[in-house]
Amino acid sequence: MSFNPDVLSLVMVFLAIFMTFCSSLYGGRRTLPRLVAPCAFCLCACLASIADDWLLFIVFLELSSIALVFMVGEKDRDTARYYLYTQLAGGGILLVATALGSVRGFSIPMGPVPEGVFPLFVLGLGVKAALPGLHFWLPKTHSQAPAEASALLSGYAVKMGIYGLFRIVLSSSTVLMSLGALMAIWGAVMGPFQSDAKRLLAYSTLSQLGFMVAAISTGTELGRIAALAHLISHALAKGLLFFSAGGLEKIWGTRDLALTGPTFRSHRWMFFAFLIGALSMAGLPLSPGAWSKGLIKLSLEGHDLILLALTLSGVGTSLSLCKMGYYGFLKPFYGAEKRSIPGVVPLCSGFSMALMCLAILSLGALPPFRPVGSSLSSVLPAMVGLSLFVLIPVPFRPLSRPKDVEDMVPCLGDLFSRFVSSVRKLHSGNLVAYLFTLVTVAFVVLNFLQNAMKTLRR
Amino acid sequence: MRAQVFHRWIGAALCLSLGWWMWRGLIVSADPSLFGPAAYYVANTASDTGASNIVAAILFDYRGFDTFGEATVIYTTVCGVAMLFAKRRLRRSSWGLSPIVKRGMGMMVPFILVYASSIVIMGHITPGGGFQGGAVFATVTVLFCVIYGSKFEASRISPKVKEVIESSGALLFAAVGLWGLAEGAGFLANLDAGFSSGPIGSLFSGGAIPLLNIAVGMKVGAGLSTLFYSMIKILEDPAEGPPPEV
Amino acid sequence: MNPVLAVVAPLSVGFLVPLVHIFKKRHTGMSVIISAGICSVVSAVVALSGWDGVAVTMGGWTPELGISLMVDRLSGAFLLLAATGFPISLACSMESFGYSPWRFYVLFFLSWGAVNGIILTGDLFNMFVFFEIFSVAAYLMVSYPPRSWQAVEASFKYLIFGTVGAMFLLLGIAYSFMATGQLNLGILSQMMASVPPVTLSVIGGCLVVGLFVKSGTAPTHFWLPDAHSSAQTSVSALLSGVLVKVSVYALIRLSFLLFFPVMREVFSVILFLGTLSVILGHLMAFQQEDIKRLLAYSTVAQIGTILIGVGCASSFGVSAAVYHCFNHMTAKMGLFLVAGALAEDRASRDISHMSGLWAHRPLFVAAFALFAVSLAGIPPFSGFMSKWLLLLASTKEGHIVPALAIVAGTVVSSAYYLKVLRAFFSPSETPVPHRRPRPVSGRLVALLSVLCVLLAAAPFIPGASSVLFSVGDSAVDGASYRDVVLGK
Amino acid sequence: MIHVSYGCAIAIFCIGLYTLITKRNLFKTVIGLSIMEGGVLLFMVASGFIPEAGPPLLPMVGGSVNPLPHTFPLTAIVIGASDVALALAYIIKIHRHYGTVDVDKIRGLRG
Repeated sequence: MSFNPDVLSLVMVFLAIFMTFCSSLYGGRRTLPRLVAPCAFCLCACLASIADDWLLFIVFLELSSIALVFMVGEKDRDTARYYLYTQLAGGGILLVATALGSVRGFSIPMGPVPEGVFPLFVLGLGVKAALPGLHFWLPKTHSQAPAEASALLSGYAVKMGIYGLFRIVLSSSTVLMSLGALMAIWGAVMGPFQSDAKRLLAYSTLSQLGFMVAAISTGTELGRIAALAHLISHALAKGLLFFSAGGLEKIWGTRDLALTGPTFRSHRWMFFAFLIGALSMAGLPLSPGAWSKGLIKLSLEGHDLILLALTLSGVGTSLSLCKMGYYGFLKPFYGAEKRSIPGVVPLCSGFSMALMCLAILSLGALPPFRPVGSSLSSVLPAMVGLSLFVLIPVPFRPLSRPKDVEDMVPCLGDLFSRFVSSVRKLHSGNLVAYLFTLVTVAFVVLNFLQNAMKTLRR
Repeated sequence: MRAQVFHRWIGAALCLSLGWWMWRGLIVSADPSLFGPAAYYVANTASDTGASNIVAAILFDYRGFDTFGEATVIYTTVCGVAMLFAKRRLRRSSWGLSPIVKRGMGMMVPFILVYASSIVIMGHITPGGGFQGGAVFATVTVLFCVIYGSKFEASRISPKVKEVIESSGALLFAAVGLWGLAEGAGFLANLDAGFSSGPIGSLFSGGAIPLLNIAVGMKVGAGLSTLFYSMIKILEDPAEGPPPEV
Repeated sequence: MNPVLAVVAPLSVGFLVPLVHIFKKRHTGMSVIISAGICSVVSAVVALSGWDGVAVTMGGWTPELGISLMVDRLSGAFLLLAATGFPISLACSMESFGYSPWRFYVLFFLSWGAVNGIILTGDLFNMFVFFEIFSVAAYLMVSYPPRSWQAVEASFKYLIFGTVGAMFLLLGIAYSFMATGQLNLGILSQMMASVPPVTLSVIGGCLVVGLFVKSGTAPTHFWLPDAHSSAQTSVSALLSGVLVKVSVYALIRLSFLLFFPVMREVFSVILFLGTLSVILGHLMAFQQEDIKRLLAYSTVAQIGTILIGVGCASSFGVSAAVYHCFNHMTAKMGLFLVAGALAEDRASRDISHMSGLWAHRPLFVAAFALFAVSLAGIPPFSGFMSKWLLLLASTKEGHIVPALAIVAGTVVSSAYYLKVLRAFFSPSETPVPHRRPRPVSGRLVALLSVLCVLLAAAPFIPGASSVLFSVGDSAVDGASYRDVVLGK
Repeated sequence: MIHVSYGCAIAIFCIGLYTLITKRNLFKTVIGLSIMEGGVLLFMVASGFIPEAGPPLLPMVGGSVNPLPHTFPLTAIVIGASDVALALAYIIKIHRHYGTVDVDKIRGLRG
């Protein structure tokens, strides 16, 4: 058990430090306990990404999640608990998988895992990286958390799952690739119909994670580089977008896009920050998003269906960003809708957003990864999305939110509590019933042992 | 009601099948004979321990540690029952029987006591021993309660005395055991620890076994008596007063 | 040191306490404290001096004839556990009851002696006898003070269950005696191979069911939550921390000595019921409103976790199980002490009434959080370490469902501990009614927290981890046990 | 012949179990415990039986039965008696609180 950083880990470490710094700065005036949580998060996340074996990775991943729970829980305790349980469950599955995989010794070294436990690893990492069906926690958590926590969640925490996938997927995997495409499509389809600004961004995160998963599962060097590039560009852009969504919330006191108004008039700079983030996300040329999306599409050369799906999801991304931009920043108020006093965004938040803008712009201008191929490939879907939004605005009005997997969670919770209360009924306090159970157990044990011994000896 | 009948049938079926599985597990050797430690005990008890009652020899010598534990169980129970019914004064719950019975009992008591002590002291020669004799001792106190009224015995022998007897019995047992340990022969060693054995079958044979019997007798007699008196403490005062003096 | 002293010393103290009370009433408290110290030291010395295997036979007979006492690493580890747990519980009861209930202290020392007896004995019937002393003392300690009806009802149920379990145990002993004519565990373990399989299964079934009942494994755990929640704080801590572990020790000892080579199915049963206990215990704890009942159900689940380690039938699994026993002892004793103190301050055990305690006793609440987090299995703490070892052990043997159950238990237990902690931290309008100073409990909780942290570091100390794994080896290795007991 | 003894012992054990799991009176529960104990003790004594052998007292005529199983019941009887005494003491306490010995009504602790 030791730490052994390679290039990938170092990139993750830098990203972690940068994102934590920005979101700490964004939060503004802080008390001591509020400072501890981001620092703890950053430390654990860095240690997780340089860990040399899976056990350490999982341990620090869990610890970073727990540190994040404190940040999420600042506003909404229920969401924090929800997040904690899902992350613990995912980490637990990963632990079981690691235990299964380590034939001798206490752990398995970071890197590809034995064949048999691969699905379990994908399942565990899937909870962290929000694979389809396992993403039930993501929209709720991202939308309910404070903006800086959402930025960290979307910008870094879910990326740890992707980082794990980086380590285990070394060859082409069609299943994973189609899962990635499904994620991309799902996020893109659900995104434009949300009325909650941060929920919308959460779905967009889902969609971009799908891009990364698809690129990783090509198994080629190009795909891995592309995924890493997209990881960075998405982290920056999404962080910025969440910050501006947080700004909206501070100004209007709500995240509901139906109630927000012409922010553009009072906070012009914020709109530009949003625009930079959105354009990078949509893949406008000369933005980091464009380079990385281009790389991803290049790496998926030959998988036409996947490419088609990714292109289509680009349309959805663009649609949802347009929706947020229009309803959040541009839409004028009509008549009595007007709110009385808009709030203000603190200065430090502005600094933080400026810092992110700077990072995005510099990365777009001087991409550290070789821009192979055209970065123009994402322009078309973005344009299609924009025109769709302009031409057919009706379905995208912020009215309600569509149903998703997470709406099944309460039903499952009901089932669970019904089961649990039936277990409770067993403990009726009746001595005779207890003794009856005891005798039944004795009978079953004896029966089992005798049958087993009979079959053994014959 | 039907549910109860159903419950009974299921219970009966469960017990029957449990019994059936146990029955299948029986081993009955066609020609049983003594084997293992039992054969050794039967052959060598006399020379090893000097007791003529092999069961007593096993109880107090070979497996004396079991007996130590067993006596401790009773001690624990007595202590616990006394704790459960603590802080309650002994109320008068009976006034005793007629003077004829009282007088008759007075004549009987010495004989019962002698009988009890003989069971205790001759435990290594005849079937019997500390537990049995102690129980007879306790019977005397029960008889006192029935015949002379519930307060009689408690007024003559205070509970503290019983506790002292009980605890010293237990400590005597432990001391005999530790004596063996100090002599270097192991806990509860008998002849090896220097306890002398007379001729087999005589009263002073068996090394430490009579001593241990006495210890257990003290413990059990006082303990069972305490148990009885703790439990009758909570009985209600009878409505009528003492019977008229004749 | 002669192992028998570890048994006789506490028992003799138990016999002496009444005499001291009658003749030197003033000195009762002092003598109880001093003798507890002596007993603890004696047990620890016996455990350490017999670390490499020491056996003595009572009365100087050969092991076939007399009763052997045997110390090896497994029993040494459990002796140390008892020698730590009993004084802590005693100190706590001294604080809350004072010196007056001398009968309680009698029972306390008798149960200590019996526990040491169970751990040390190398004779099947003798183990039963000590089980009975220990159980009777435990029933009675649960019902102290006998004023509360809950305590009486709980200990009655405990008594009925314990006695039925003892009868199964006794029947198993009778069967094994019928089949072999021997009772010494070393010789029995040799002769088990010659017993016909059907009889073997009856012996195994009866012994295992008896021990399941005594240790509170689901679904024969019904007495446990009642007893552990109705008893006084120090007794609950003792029950959960030490006394249930003794039954687990007996289970480990008997199953490995008697059935490991000849009937592996016993371990499947243990594994299955262990998994069931984990699930059932956590689910029930999740629903509790009463804080002590919650902790009691969590004990059921933790016993299941330990049994999963035992059921793996490997040296590694037993080591992990023993390690978890220690972790559970420190954490659960601490939890009970804190919960008891806070519940008394609030005059209620209902979790919803527990608000405002963070301001009232911050250190206690912080310690509670530490223990809870450790027991739930959050990474750097001791509970995580042992759970990880248990996961490894169970997956090494190819059992994935128990491993998943342990993991799911972590999620559920973090849910219910969070519920409690949230109540502690939430502000309250009504002030806490009682503010009794608790210097002793505070120090005990601090001691337990330090132990908890130290235990978390244990696997990283090279010497300590090899000691831990040698404990498992000594449990599995029947041959060396025979060698020590039979004096080869 | 010894089969009969063993069979009786097992039957008595099972009757005790049946009493435990069907009767709703606490006293009957305790009686069931005693019956179970009797069954086990009978089983032990039976396992020491040797045809045509005398009791294990020392001026011995002929063979002797196995003395070891005689000591276990002696120990176990005492233990069982303690358990029963304790159970009865608890029943007295319970009756004082609940005013009944019906198991169905004594359910203060549940859930």
